[in-house]
Amino acid sequence: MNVNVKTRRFLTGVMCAGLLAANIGGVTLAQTPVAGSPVAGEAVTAEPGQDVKMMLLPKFLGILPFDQANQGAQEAAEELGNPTPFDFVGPTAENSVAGQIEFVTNAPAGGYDVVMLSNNSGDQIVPSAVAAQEAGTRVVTWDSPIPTGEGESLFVAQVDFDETGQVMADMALSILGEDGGQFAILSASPDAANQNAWIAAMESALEDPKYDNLELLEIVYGDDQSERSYEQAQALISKHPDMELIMAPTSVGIVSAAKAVQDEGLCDEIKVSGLGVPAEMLEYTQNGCAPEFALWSFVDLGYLTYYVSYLLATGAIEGVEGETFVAGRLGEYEITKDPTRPDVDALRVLMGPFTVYNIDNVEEAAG
Amino acid sequence: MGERGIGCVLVPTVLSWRPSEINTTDRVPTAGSWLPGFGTGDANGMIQPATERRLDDEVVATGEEFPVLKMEHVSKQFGATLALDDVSLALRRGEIHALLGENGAGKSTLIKIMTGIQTQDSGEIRIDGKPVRVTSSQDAQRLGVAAIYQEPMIFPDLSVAENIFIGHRNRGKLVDRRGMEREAAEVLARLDVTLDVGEPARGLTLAEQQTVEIAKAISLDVRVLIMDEPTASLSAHEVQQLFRIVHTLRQQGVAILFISHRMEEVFEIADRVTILRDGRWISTTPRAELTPGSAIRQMVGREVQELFRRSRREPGAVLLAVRGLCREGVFQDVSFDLRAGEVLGFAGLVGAGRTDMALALFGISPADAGEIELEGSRVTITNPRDAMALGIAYSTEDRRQLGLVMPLSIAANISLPSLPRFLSPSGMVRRAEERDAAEAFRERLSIRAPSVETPTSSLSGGNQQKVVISKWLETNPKVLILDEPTRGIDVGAKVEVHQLIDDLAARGMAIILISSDLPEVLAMSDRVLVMREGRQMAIFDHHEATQERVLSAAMGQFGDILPEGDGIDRIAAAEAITAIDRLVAGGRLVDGERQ
Amino acid sequence: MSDAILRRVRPEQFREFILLFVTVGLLLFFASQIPNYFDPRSVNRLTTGLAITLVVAVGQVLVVLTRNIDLSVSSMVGLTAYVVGTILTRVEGMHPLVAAALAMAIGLALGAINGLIVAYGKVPAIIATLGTLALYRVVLVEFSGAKTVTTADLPDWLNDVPSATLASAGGYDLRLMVGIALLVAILGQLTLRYLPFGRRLYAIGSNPEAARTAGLPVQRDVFTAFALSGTLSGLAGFMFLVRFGNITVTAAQGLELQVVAAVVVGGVNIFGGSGSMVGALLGVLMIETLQQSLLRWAGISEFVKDAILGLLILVAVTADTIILGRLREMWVRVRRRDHARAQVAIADEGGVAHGA
Amino acid sequence: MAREILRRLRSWEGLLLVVLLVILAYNITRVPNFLTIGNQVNLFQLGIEKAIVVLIMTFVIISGEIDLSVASMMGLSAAVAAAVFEAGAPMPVAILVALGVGAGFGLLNGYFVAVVGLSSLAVTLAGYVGFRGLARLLVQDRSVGGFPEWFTNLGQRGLVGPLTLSILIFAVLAVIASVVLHRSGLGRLTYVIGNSAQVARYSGVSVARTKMIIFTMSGLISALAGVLMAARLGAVRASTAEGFELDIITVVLLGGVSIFGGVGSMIGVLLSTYLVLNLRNGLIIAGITGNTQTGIIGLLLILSVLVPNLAGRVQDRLRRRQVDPSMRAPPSGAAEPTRSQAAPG
Repeated sequence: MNVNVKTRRFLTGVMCAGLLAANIGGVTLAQTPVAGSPVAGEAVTAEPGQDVKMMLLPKFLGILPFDQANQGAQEAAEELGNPTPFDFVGPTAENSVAGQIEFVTNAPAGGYDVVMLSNNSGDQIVPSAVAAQEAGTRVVTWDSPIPTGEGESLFVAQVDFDETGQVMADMALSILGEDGGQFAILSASPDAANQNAWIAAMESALEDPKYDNLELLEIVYGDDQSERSYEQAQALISKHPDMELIMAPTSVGIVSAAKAVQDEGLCDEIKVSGLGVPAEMLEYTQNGCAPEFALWSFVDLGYLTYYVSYLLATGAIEGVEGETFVAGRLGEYEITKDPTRPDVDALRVLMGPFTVYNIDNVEEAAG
Repeated sequence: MGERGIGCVLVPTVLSWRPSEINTTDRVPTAGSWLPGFGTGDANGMIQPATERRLDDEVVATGEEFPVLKMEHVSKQFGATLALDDVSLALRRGEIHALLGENGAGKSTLIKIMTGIQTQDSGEIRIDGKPVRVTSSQDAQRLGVAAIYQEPMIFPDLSVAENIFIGHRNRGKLVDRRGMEREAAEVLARLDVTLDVGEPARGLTLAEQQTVEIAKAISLDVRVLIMDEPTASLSAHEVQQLFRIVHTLRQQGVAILFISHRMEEVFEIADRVTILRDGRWISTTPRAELTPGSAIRQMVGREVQELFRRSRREPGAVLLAVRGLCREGVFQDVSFDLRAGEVLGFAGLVGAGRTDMALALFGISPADAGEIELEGSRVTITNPRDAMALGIAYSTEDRRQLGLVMPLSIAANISLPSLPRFLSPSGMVRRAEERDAAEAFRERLSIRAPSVETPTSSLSGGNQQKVVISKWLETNPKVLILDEPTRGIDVGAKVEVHQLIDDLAARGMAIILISSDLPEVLAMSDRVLVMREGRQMAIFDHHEATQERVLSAAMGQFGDILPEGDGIDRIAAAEAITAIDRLVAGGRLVDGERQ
Repeated sequence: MSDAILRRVRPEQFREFILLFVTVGLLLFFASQIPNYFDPRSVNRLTTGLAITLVVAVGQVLVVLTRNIDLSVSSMVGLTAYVVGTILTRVEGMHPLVAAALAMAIGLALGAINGLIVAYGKVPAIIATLGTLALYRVVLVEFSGAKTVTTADLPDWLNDVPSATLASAGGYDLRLMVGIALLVAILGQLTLRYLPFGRRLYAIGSNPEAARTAGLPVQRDVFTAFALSGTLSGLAGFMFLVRFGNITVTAAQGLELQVVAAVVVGGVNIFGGSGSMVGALLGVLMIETLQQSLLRWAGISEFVKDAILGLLILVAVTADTIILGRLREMWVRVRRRDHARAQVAIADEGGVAHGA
Repeated sequence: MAREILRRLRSWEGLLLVVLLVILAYNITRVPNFLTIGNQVNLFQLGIEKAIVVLIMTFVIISGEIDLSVASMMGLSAAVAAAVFEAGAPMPVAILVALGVGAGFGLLNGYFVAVVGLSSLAVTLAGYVGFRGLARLLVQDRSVGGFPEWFTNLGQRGLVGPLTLSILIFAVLAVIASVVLHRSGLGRLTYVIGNSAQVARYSGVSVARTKMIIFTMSGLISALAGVLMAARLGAVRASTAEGFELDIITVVLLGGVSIFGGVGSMIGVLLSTYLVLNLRNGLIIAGITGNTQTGIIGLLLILSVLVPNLAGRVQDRLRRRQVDPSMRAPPSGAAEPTRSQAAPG
């Protein structure tokens, strides 16, 4: 599955909205590199064939987005001809936090040069990440960063987190219309850093008078489990008779919510939106339960993360602000300060962009 | 709430009957008369040799010359111990065959091999002359061999009827509850027993559970019924009921292998007696040719006194005074004095409230009314620690479930009730002291074990009992309550326990002896308190206490014959007792009951 | 409670009433807190919600009765749901009944492994199923290759099943899934009551040693109980697939504790020998009511709910135990008295006969 | 002497030792710097809180009960410490409050089990849900950090050489727990109650008091482990230590402690702790994913009982004799336990 092309094609509208919102939110997106656009300075290119031992460590194994990231990383690995295949490992879902810490702590002993981490442990990973760095193992985060940036070489951001909030607010507006209406958020777990950040960004975006008619009822958590999310969605339906939208910024939550609404036969009254994988959402977009949702390409994210990590481990880049490099088919990127973590000294590479999927493009994206 | 239970508030109809209030003719019983079957002989017993002959003749006539079950040269080894050494045994149709032997003589192993729980190392089992392999309970069941044990193998959550029929195959695809209950009632009727067949077995008394087990065996068309100490937990009355059933079975042609430590029972019921010692066959003799003395000699391999005779002496001051003790719905209005150096026997049917009474004194299930005075001062006992602090100890009737922590060592078990005394200030167990204390008891009570570190699970019943008593002696009690101290232990150990009781009493300890072994109560006690249906029926001085009187009191005939009222008419009482004695003299009381 | 009643019925038989009483109490409480609590839609959702747990609980009761426990149910549900889901996405036009049968066959195989290890390998059930809880989940993760099963890939009929209704009255539906679950519970109860196998399960849990000496096929029965628990978990897996459609590797995780909790609350003795499907049904009803109602209780924060759930479980179990304890005490008292009277009556009878 | 060694080896602990040596050998050959102090410290560090709770769980299970609430208690105590600290109290006070909460709720568990007479499975299941809920209530969806440096250093940096405070606490507690379990009155009573609470009661032992002590300690030690975890991770979330209870119970059972109570030794439990830590360490370094690790430990759990059972049966069949009774059987017999279990209460 390759969402890449479409990603580009449906970029424009979203980006405009994103830029607008980001400016309103007081965050400048000046550094945001648009994929493929030239960046000042001499972009570093990777020298293939070098031996780097790498670990791709998602939050846990067994859900589609992380598997797509794995595919992307595989693709990059083949391009770069690294003789040592990387390890795609992860903790069990219920032991995610402690398990990730175990993997990071033991990475130097395992001889890993880089750990590519989708952090699920918040700041609790810091001590082990710092120790790993001290022992010579680089820690590159993707998908979800270390909040304080400590122990993190840099963060490969899929999209700008503030932008995510904006996109969610816009989708809500577009579904509920100008008259607005009530909606609720179905998140992953209360500890999920990404979701919390996105929801916070959405809440601040909602402060704009444009969204005055949108009323956020409450935030509930489905723990990224289908059954729990489904039941939460059902409970929302029971609790709020006038609710018109469930916003689920999680790929598990959004399908479960869509299924719950569909099973209740309420697709006409209640819509579902959020972040979802097109392949999983196809049916609901087509039958009108989930007219609009958004996502970025996890394949690309994996691909880019692998490139960055490879470059870092081989010493081609040092991982400092202002460095630019070429990431294979995705083109050039620049390492910048992370504006979404303004209080700390953290670096990021922003992949972007967002794709908003609807009836027009979802089928193609689902492949 | 409907009617209140037999509360302590109800009018006490119990006769507080102290020995001093009755003037009876002295009836010192002879040893023979306490032991049913010993002195009375066949004439009074139920065994009719004629019947036996006839059965045997029938067997011969039909050409079935083989015994139902024959074990030939069976040996079995556990580790280094030879549990059975070349033992042969034959069970005939319609025969009650007693198996005697001390604990460790190999009786249990023999039974386990017969019922397929274990397999012999060498030797052969023949059924109807044909060699068979019995490697599982199912094999045994198929061959018509069943066993019932001292502790009934009952399913407490199933109904009586289901307990009887659970092992049956081919009872149809569905459980026919009504049919099953009807048949269960029929089977029980064959045993002349009525039980509520729909009731869960949990609520049954031990005796009733045993009956259910027998019914289970019969329902399977059993040809060989092994009874392993079935009477150990039964009261005298219940034993007689059981024997009646056994006789019925015998008449139906079942071969019965009967095991008991109670010599008098064996001599009452058995046709032939086989004696084992140290895993070896010693003898098989028709009962008529054997005397209790020679049987015991063969079992033990030396001379042993059959029943201990106490040294009588004057008891000391009143140590424990109990007045009007009650526990609602369990027992009521129990009053007695217990003197230092005195053995007070508690007699009664199982379930008469004797153990409950003891549990109240020990604080396990405290009394809810009445007074307890210890050495003249009034005390309250609400839990075992209260009782222990006052110097009251209770040695339980159920040593396996309540008396011992089986996997722990002898030393650890002995120190358990007095553990605080064996702790160092930092809370550590002082092992050396613990061992020394246990060692002292091992010598004093001759507990036969390799060391005090031996787990109690590997001890024989008698030695386990000694450990239980030791653990209470270690607390230095003033009052020692012994509940069924000799149940299920062999002759030698029993005498040792009796010796110990006498010894302790001689040193001034006050002892309450609860026992369903009537001869034992009568022999050991200075006075006998009889309970029935939770009420105290009488207290007899030891010279007044005859088997008949105690039994009558226990079964309620005093209540019927004696005039009621507060002031007991001594003459009437004396007459009543004479009347009972006369009744009893005509035949054995309990036998007469159903005839 | 009058003595007359106590003579007829055992306290254990009251147990179901007590549970029902406590559950009704909870329902009334939530009804006072949650608007439209008893309206048809809410009720339909709640009943549909307990179907899966109930099916698994029925299997669990069979196992627990034999003094064992099956902790691997959640992994069996998840694995079956995933495998059947995957097969359905690849095989066109599979009949729903065939798919359900397949799910049960997979469950049966997994349950049989548990049964073999416990009954024939003599491994304590808690150790064996704690092990397979992990192992089956690993199989799922390995098998899945990190893919998810999604509704989109599944045949259309699957999507219609959750809302399929057997009967309806005034908006209150008897959904197909609930019907299946109730049927399973009824069959379970009938098995326990009328099949020799069912009675043997009680016997084995009641007194394992006696069961062996009585020549009952203990090993085979324990094996069968585990196999049935697996089969029902397989069925539940199929229902899980149908209901949630989207199956990830974490599917049904944590279900085992919920089921054990329901069974324990439902009065099935965790040490075997006693309990009924009715109790399990009420246990499931209570636990699910608690959970589902808390989700719908608008008055409280999302963050307080687990704390309240814990408290309510404790309250419910305590209430149940205390009420039952009281009843049992009264029962024992009445029985003892009756028993003593009966004994005396027998003795008296004998005495009179003798005297005559 | 040789016979004694042989007998020991045939015991449960001996079996664990053999398995442990195999794993060690494998790790040493596969992982170059496995035996370095750094790696050994790491190996303990990662599971140290579980290892600490394992010590008290051994008491709980030997006494015939179970405590499912330990992991939730770890989370709660961490959350309490964080919340109190956040509210402005000094860290030592926050720690004391957290420990107090642990002991208090442990006592509550004990009260409901020992005095009210509920099954510990039900009570601690309520605690499992409820304590986590309280943690959630305190920390909500946040991650509370910013603890004083001395506190996080205690959890992360070596205090004596490379050994962290947690490791030292574990070492000290392991010694104490061994001595208490095998030498003290409390330990004796733990075995007695686990074997038969009835015998204990009929011997004048206060069963309720002993159980309450054990549950209170379980709460306290779990709370301590929670605080140590907060120090090690430097931040607290409501999900801290989620799911640890099964790992902890698994280690205890693998250590030869019978789930039915009354049987087990601290040596066995310590061996199994070290064994599991090693196994996880080796698997992680070998790049084995989390699910597979758990699966392997699950398999080990089953095999550790199954293999001796089967071997015993084969041996039996070969010898046609009963097994030497001195050879202690591993915990077995849940399918058909020979010992009747007295339900608590």
